[in-house]
Amino acid sequence: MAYDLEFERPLAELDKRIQGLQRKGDRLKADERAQLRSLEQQLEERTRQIYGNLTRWQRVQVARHRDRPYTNDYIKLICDDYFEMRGDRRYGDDRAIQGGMASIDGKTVFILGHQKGRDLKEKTECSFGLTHPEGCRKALRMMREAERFHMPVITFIDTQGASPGLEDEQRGISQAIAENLEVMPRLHTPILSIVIGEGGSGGALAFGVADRILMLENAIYMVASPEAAASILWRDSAFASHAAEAMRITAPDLLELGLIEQIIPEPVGGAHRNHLEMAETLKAAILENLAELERLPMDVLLEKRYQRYRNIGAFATEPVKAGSGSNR
Amino acid sequence: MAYDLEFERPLAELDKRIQGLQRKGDRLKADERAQLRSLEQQLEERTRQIYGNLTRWQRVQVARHRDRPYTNDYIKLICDDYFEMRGDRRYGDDRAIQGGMASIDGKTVFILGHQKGRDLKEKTECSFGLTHPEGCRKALRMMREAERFHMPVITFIDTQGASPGLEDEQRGISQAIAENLEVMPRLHTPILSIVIGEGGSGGALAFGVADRILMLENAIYMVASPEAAASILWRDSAFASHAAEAMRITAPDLLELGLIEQIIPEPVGGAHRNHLEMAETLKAAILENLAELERLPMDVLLEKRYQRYRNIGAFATEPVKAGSGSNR
Amino acid sequence: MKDESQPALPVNSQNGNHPETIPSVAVSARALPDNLAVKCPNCRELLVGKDWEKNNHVCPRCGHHFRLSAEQRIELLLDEGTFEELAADLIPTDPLEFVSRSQSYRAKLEDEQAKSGLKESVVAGTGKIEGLPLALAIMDFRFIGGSMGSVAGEKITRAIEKGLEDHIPVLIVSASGGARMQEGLLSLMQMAKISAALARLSEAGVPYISLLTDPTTGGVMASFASLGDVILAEPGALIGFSGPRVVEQFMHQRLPKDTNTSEFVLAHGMIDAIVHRRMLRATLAKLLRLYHNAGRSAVIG
Amino acid sequence: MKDESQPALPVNSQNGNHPETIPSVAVSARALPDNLAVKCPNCRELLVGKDWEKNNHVCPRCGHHFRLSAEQRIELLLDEGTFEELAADLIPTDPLEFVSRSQSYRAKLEDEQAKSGLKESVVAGTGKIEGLPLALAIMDFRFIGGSMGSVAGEKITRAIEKGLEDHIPVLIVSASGGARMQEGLLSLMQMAKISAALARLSEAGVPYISLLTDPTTGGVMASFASLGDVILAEPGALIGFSGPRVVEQFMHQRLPKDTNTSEFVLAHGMIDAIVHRRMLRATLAKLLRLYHNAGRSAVIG
Ligand SMILES: [Zn+2]
Ligand SMILES: [Zn+2]
Repeated sequence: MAYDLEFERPLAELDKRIQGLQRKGDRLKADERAQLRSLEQQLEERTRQIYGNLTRWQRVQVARHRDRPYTNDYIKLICDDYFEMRGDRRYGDDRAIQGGMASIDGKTVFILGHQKGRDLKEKTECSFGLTHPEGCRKALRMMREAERFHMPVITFIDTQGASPGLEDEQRGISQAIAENLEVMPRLHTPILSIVIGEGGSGGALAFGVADRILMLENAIYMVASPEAAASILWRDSAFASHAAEAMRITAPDLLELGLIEQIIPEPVGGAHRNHLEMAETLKAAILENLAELERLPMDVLLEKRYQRYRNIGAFATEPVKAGSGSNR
Repeated sequence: MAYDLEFERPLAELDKRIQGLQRKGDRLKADERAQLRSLEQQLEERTRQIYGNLTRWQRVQVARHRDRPYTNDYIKLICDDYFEMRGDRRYGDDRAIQGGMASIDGKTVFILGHQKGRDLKEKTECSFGLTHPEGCRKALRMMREAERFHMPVITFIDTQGASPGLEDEQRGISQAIAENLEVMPRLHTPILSIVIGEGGSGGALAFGVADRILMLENAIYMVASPEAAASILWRDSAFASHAAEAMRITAPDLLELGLIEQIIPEPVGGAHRNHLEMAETLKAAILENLAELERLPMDVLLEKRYQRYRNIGAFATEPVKAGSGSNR
Repeated sequence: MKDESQPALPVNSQNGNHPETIPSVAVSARALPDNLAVKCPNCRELLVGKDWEKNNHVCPRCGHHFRLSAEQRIELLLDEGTFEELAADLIPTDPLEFVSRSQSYRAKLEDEQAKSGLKESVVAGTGKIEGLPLALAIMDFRFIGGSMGSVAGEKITRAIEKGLEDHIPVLIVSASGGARMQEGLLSLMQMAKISAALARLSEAGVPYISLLTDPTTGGVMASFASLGDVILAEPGALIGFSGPRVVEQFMHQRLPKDTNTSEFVLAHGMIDAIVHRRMLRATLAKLLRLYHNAGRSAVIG
Repeated sequence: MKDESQPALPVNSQNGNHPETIPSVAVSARALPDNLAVKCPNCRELLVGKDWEKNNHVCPRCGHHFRLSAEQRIELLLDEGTFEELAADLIPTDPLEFVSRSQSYRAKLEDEQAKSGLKESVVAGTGKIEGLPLALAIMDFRFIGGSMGSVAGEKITRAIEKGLEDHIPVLIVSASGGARMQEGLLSLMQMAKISAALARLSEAGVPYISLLTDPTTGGVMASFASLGDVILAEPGALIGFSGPRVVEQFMHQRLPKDTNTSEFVLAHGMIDAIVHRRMLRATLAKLLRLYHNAGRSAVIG
């Protein structure tokens, strides 16, 4: 796996030298061997250092890395049994959203999320993870099933947003997102959402009304993609990096703002460097959080979920002029 | 309004003579005036006699009469206030099914039904009353609204069946009908269905799972249209009249079979002869039945509705050979 | 096909044909003599009867899934010896005293019973798959095209009620052309009756798996067959509301080749999966396990 | 349009233009001087200001519905003198300390407040229509394009809570380009917060009427605006998830002329009715009456 992001250039150079030495194999001299060890140490240290100090815009690039694990990768690595459920029973089977019933450590859950697709064929099939109305409705169907059978719902969020095509408008992408937002707060089963890559706008939120929201260390979550925000704010998407900084889109930002519950650490150099290690950390976090959520009586769970959202918002109050209105 | 059905020929002749005399107006002689009165009496008697002895196939023709009142006619004549609700919030607004919130005698209900359409333009717009998946889903949305606000649901059934087009298959006409059949038995509000014309197959049943089913005197209700049944049974739709007889599709048949609760009498010569009188009779029947249904506690209502369907079926039992199975 | 033996079943589909073989044997549950051959209606391959049977009545060349009898289906899916029949004593009557142009309904019933060895188009009961219990109802297309009358409706309802009582998952295997004309509106109302029972099952949190096999059409598809928590289909089955013939005839539409097949309904979001017969038992076992291991043990088993 | 004043609002739509008139007057709630004229952006007709006002700011020639301020909307809809404001003391802050390339968010807020005479993009309160009480929230497009930040979200939520407490119907009049970028994810989460409150309202059997006016797009359309028990729209309003510009730019699709209008969403089954502004008050009154007269009096009023 190459180091192909711009800020990884120092790592790429170290990696090149390491590979040069490794290619010698058995012919490696003693001092070269020492040098290799030293370079490998340097690479790990530099990786740790660089990845420990990413700017927000760099995190956007990591979150979008083409080798980053996707929903289906995690399902494969985390679940011991899986039955994919397809279709919204109304119009189609949106491959941008995939999921089904799965067994994690012997316990059945519903697990679903955005699938961006890795190669061009899969990307096209999955609409690059941009959900259509059918994807929202398929997810809703699964959530209702989960509720019926007292299975927790786990959603993986990884999208730039909902699909903005003409056909999406025709089939009610707004309505589909809105319906999820109305049903999820009252779903009588625990919901755990994890932003595994990009969380973008309504296309993310429609899968992210949860009891707890976790984010992978380098994941981002935002009201609009940095490009879209820059375009809206300054009529120029070239200012995306600026928008990324201004909008506070990283996991630490959002933890600080109280909008997420937990950050899940990634392997050194990002989730894409080690899918298996990432999946194991993620699995542990899922199990721990689910165990805590399942201890709560249903009415407490629902009340806490409601209050979680009810209390979001930052505003001040100022005295109202006499007679101009009443306060709550 | 002409007498244009085949079995109405004697009436048409009487009517023609009556009209001939009426055209004379003031120029009518005394004996002609007496003749006119006699002819009018004869017409009414003959009408009463013919309409009192309709064969099943003749009733099919009356139920399909082009001047027969449709859902929207009744809504106009029965309701003192009406707000039409449109759309399934998923794909479209099926004009084959129309309805909304309405006030009957000051009380709010949801009222909806098939609209066949009178002229060609309206017929086309309404798909001749053949519901698309969107029509079922629109109705379901209204029924859920009715449940939420404790309003009774009144459905008017008047269709040859659900629409059998390719697009209907693509958007899940089967699924749409099935979903109504699953939701209606558990809908927490009274449901009253009235077959006002033709009740055909799944396209009718999807709007007819009710606490009580009433039928207008000349309405028909059947598992498949006589033409379709003949085609299925004898590979020839020309035997439709035969199928109509064999399948027992009239209101008296179905009352006898215990499949409907009540027959609503039509004006002399059929509902199409006097929309206003028909609407008044219908309104009275609706109010009376609703009042009775609303007196029941919800759990009793739902249990009775369940048992209403649970007990449908005619079968015998015979001793089972030893060891070949267990009985209930 | 000129008699009353067919329900509302579309013909002329690529899957709607019976295999060309000795008729009363190929569609029965009895084993074939060693030397008999069956012709695949899809690829025209001549299949050796014994091999064809061992291959679960699937054509090894093109994968065509032949229809199974209820008995064969039970053998394919359930743990051996676990099937216990329910409501086996129910027999059809002629509630409408159906006046037919040809054979009377009573005579027809007797004929079909003799030919198929079945009393009706549905077999209901309980059984186990990989040790996990379930209630089930299986439609048998041999009996008047798997059509739904009062007895079929009652048996399916009893299977659902059994699932509800014992809190065990319910499986319905559909194979039907729809409602049975000879029982008139009683027949249509079975769709409402079964769906109402399923609504109770669903409210009680008991899973329902619907398996669609060739063919599943008409009122069956427009009711319980479409209401599964999970809906599976065998490959290449004819599945739809109207048959292609009806659509082409009444709507004057020409249909693409795969209209109203398993693949069509999957593509249009109506079912969860197409499962090859070879994998069917394993898939059902997986589903039963997943439901069985639900958090608050909604399902006892 | 080159500053930060616009939210996620699509431009270039036939309805997205401000009327060509003296800007600060035409969009304010204050009465026009007798001799002023306004040009209809749709049909280019020159309208006499006073006539235009009497006609509820609708072009008498082509029916174009001009945007209304929250104050004008209240005057149009409510019984005179019945409006009581809720949560009037809430004012926006700058929770992200938003680092902007141009004007700071704080400065922008001050500017917009001065220009519009509003503290935020939403006015909430209670009132009556033909004597029947309701809780309501009205978005005002003049304030940063009606964009949703924390204050807008909070005010709308309080209106819903008021409806829930007093068991009176809730009306939300939308006019918004969507979420406000400068409050980042806090802004997106307002959609979830409002929708959750609406879910409680719905469970309690209290009616919610959503009125869509020009423009209703983005996160607003994809949440509460689409959740009405009844959804009404004014004619010719821009309504949709993405603006036409986004669709054409990102999806490389050319759009038919009426895409994402009131007429479009009605045709696609997303709303119940398009109501001319002249009939709006009467229609709302009818709906309130119908809800009020529900059988078991779910609604007290
Ligand atoms: Zn073959
Ligand atoms: Zn104009």
